[in-house]
Amino acid sequence: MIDSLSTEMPSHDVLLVGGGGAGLRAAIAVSEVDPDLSVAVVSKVYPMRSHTVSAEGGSAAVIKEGDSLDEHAYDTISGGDWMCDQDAVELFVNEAPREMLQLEHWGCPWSREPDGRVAVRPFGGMKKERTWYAADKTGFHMLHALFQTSLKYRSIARYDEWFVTRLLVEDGRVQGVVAIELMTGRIQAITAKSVILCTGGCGKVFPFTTNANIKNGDGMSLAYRAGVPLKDMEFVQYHPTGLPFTGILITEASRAEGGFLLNKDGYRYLQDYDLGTPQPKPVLRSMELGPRDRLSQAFMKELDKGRTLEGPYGPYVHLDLTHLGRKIIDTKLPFVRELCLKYENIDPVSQLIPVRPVVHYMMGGVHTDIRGATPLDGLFAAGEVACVSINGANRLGSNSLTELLVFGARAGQAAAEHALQDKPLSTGIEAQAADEKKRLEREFLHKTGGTESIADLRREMQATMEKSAGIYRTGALLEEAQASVAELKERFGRVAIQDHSHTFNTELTAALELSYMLDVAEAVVECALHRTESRGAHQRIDFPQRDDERFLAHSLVSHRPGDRPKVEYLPVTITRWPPGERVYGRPATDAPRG
Amino acid sequence: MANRSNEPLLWALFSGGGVAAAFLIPVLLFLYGLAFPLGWLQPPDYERTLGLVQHPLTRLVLFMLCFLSLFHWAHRFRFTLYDGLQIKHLNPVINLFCYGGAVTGTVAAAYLLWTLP
Amino acid sequence: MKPSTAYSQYHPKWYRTRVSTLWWSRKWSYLKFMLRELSSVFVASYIVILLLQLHALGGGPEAYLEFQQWLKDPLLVILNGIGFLFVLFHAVTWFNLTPKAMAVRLRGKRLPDVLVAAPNYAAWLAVSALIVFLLMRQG
Amino acid sequence: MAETITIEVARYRPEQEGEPTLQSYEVPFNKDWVVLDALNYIKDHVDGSLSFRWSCRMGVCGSCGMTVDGEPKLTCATFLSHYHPGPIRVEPLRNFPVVRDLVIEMTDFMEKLQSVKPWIVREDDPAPAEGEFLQTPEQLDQYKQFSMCINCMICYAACPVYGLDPQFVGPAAIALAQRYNLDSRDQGEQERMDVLSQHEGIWGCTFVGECTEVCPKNVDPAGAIQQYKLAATQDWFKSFLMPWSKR
Repeated sequence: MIDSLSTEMPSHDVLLVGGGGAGLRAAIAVSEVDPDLSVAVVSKVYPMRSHTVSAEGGSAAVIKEGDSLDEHAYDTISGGDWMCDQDAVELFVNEAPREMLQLEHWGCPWSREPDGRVAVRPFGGMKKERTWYAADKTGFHMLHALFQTSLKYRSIARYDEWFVTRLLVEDGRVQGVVAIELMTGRIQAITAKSVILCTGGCGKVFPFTTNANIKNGDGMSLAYRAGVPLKDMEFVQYHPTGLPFTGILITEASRAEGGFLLNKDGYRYLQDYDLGTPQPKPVLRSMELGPRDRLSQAFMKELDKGRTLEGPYGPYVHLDLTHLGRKIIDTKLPFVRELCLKYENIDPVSQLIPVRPVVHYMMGGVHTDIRGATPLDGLFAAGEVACVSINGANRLGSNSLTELLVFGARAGQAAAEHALQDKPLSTGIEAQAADEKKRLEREFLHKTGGTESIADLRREMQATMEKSAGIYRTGALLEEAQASVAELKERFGRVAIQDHSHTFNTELTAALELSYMLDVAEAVVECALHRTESRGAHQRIDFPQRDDERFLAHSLVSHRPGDRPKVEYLPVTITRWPPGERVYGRPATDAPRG
Repeated sequence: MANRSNEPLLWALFSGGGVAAAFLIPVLLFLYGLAFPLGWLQPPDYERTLGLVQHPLTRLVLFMLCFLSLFHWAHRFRFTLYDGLQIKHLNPVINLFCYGGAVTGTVAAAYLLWTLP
Repeated sequence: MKPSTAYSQYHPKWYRTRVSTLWWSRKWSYLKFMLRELSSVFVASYIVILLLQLHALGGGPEAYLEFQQWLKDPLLVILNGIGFLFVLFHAVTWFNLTPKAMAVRLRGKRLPDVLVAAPNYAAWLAVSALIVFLLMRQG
Repeated sequence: MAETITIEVARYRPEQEGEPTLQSYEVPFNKDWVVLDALNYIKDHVDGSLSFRWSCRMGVCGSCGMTVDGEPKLTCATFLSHYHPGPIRVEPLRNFPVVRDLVIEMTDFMEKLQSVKPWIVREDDPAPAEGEFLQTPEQLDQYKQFSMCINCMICYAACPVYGLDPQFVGPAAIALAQRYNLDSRDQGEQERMDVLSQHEGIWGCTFVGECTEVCPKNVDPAGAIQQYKLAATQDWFKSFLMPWSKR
């Protein structure tokens, strides 16, 4: 057997966990601050496999005449049900255009106007057209542009297919990670002066999700275990239009281009839920262009009224694109057509697409400030794994791709500056790494006699979350879920590992991912139980009103080994937009004039 | 430029030969290889043939056809030997055989066309 | 990779398969490729015939008659028949390849491959007809 | 008992065996399932040690390329029903070393991608604040097709030239180079030409054309290579005839 902990620890100035959009943007940002800083991108998949690749619709930034930063900020804040930190949002909308233009200069193939300027499209919850797009493969093109650009920088070292199992924390600051090199099974400590988490979200905690298999909340759990609080974890976004069996995303852009949502009677049911009156052409901030939380909630109410359709994979409604015509579909939504033809065997040019709400995005995440810094010295986070927070209680479509650029760059800069302080490595790091290696061997690699199956535990966790922490929640169900998750965590201690080999052991990684997801599930349930109000994506049937008195505050949940997690609250930063009513489909009184 | 490869020249000759062969050889081979020998069509006699070939334009066309087609063959056959039989290690021999053959054929064509009465 | 990637110094035991010598016989599309490549042999062999014809032409009417008799050899006719099929195959694959090598654009839109290949076929017909005309014209 | 289908999976456990073997599994036959779903069924319910890569399950991340009944395929976009009643043979992608089971080694591919300088090369470097580079929809259309590559390496598995000579830069990398060459914002064509006009660059290609046939995203690498050869040849003649005007 190979000796799998090398005594020599590779060392870098800045280490990124995750090589998706945020990670690559941060890596480039570090290199731009100082090309002599060595950057390590440690990712459990090759960077171009990251989930950024699946984003479809677009990325928002103010670029056109007649739009304004204030309007983008207002749409974002009202879309987030006033849970967004307004200083963060202002900074976000300010820096968004520059970041998007930077990506344009790096070769992203944005769709264009006939005169050569970048084109924008409408998007849900946005009062102006400001969503840049690359047909309907925006995330794919952004990720590949970032990845290919990153290849230019000599100072960026990649650890492709290295799976991080632990943050190394000593003397109150993070100093590196322990990771498994999947190819060889080698367990290795990699030290760094700054660490940035860019591991994305955690959709796989739920059964029906647009998220890829790799989205297991790794970074959230790593931070949580290291004592860093997670913020706003109760806010889980359901995207209203996913394919029923696979959960494959049918982009919001299909509604922005004019698609209708129809119930089983062919009726545009959104008009019954205070989202405006149906018009033949799409109207901004109205009907199908309402925010995702409201649309997903409308689906649930239709389901209650018995007005949805029933298929082999549960209830669904129809997305109707047939009136758009082949030309619009082929130029603006070619991927939607490809996906429908491939996976549903239907052609949206002439047929209705079956859709249902599916888990799509985590508004919450690792608690960071506007520089991307977490409360733990030296640890930063950016992208979906982080909660800055600009998304509040409900993220607007096309803000997340922009977020990973803006806050990826900011975290990269902050981490670079932190690394330049050049603090020495603590002496205890090596021992801590050796401990982690022993833990991995004891709990997984050399373990025999387990009785619980990874797949069963995962399925039970997902079912629990769907039932209790879905679109509508109640205290009773959440309490049940609290007990279930605790029990699942306990049963995880008896998980069976058949595979004891070192080479590309995906059973080991599946087990580790499950342990991460159980942490995330615990945090989501705990926060949802504590928030006794309804706001944005968090809807409590037993507390249907928004309660600004008590809950205009971020929840911060902290891990306590052997005990229930602790939940505290942090006030929301309000600068210029006092909390108001969320209004869609009719004029609002407090909105800035456009 | 360092490491300047002469592949572009060889590829250009290969391509030119591909075009020439595609346009001219099927009909010529059909006539001289099948239609005339099998009596489907009456071939032109010696005098007429000579007359046609003596025309400077014909000589030029025939020379280009031989030259390019032979280099087309040389290039393609070289890669066929590499890929089909996995004998890339015999590189020098293959190159000599293919391109040497093409040069010989081209010289022969020039000589024959030049010395035509 | 160069300095930019830190890969393991422990090289695991990878399994490598060697491509078999007869790889092209396993699949129809590969075999088609091989046949296309072999068409070049018949291109060359026709050039040899052409050179012999020129040699015979230079040698006077008798030599030319002898050459024409030689072409009637049944074995040669069969070989030429096979060769004809191969050069035909060469011509068709060659003409179909043109749209790959040249992305022809008209008013910003790329022309469909068929439209790019079509002029090739038209020109081919014209050239072939011209040759037949030149050779078959009486007097 | 519901209907089942047999999946024959290539197993290779380097710590236990010297070469791959085939192992058969019975999985439920569901017409909505793709080959990847069947592999996941095996991993979850029959044999947890089976290793393979996958992620997005919607044909865009490029992880799950494997050989299905002899053909290189994205297993998340290859339906069981297409092979009914089976058996279906699933093997790792050809032309790459096998790390384990269905996992192949791909650092060589990653090096090749990097070698063609797949990024925008500019002589000037205007600040983003000065606004976007203008690019008309027609100019976008010039390279768009070549920008659709998901790096799934299926074209490499189908390319006999790469199989015979691993030095060959290969279809996807050359198509990527062409994607940047044809981008109106790029000025790096000459730098890339220096890399690709080497013997192992474009000249190794004999236009088998299978890369284009198997590409799940219609990228047409074969076309890219042909276009590149034409450009390289023009470049060669130009610098041969007019050496003084170089660059």
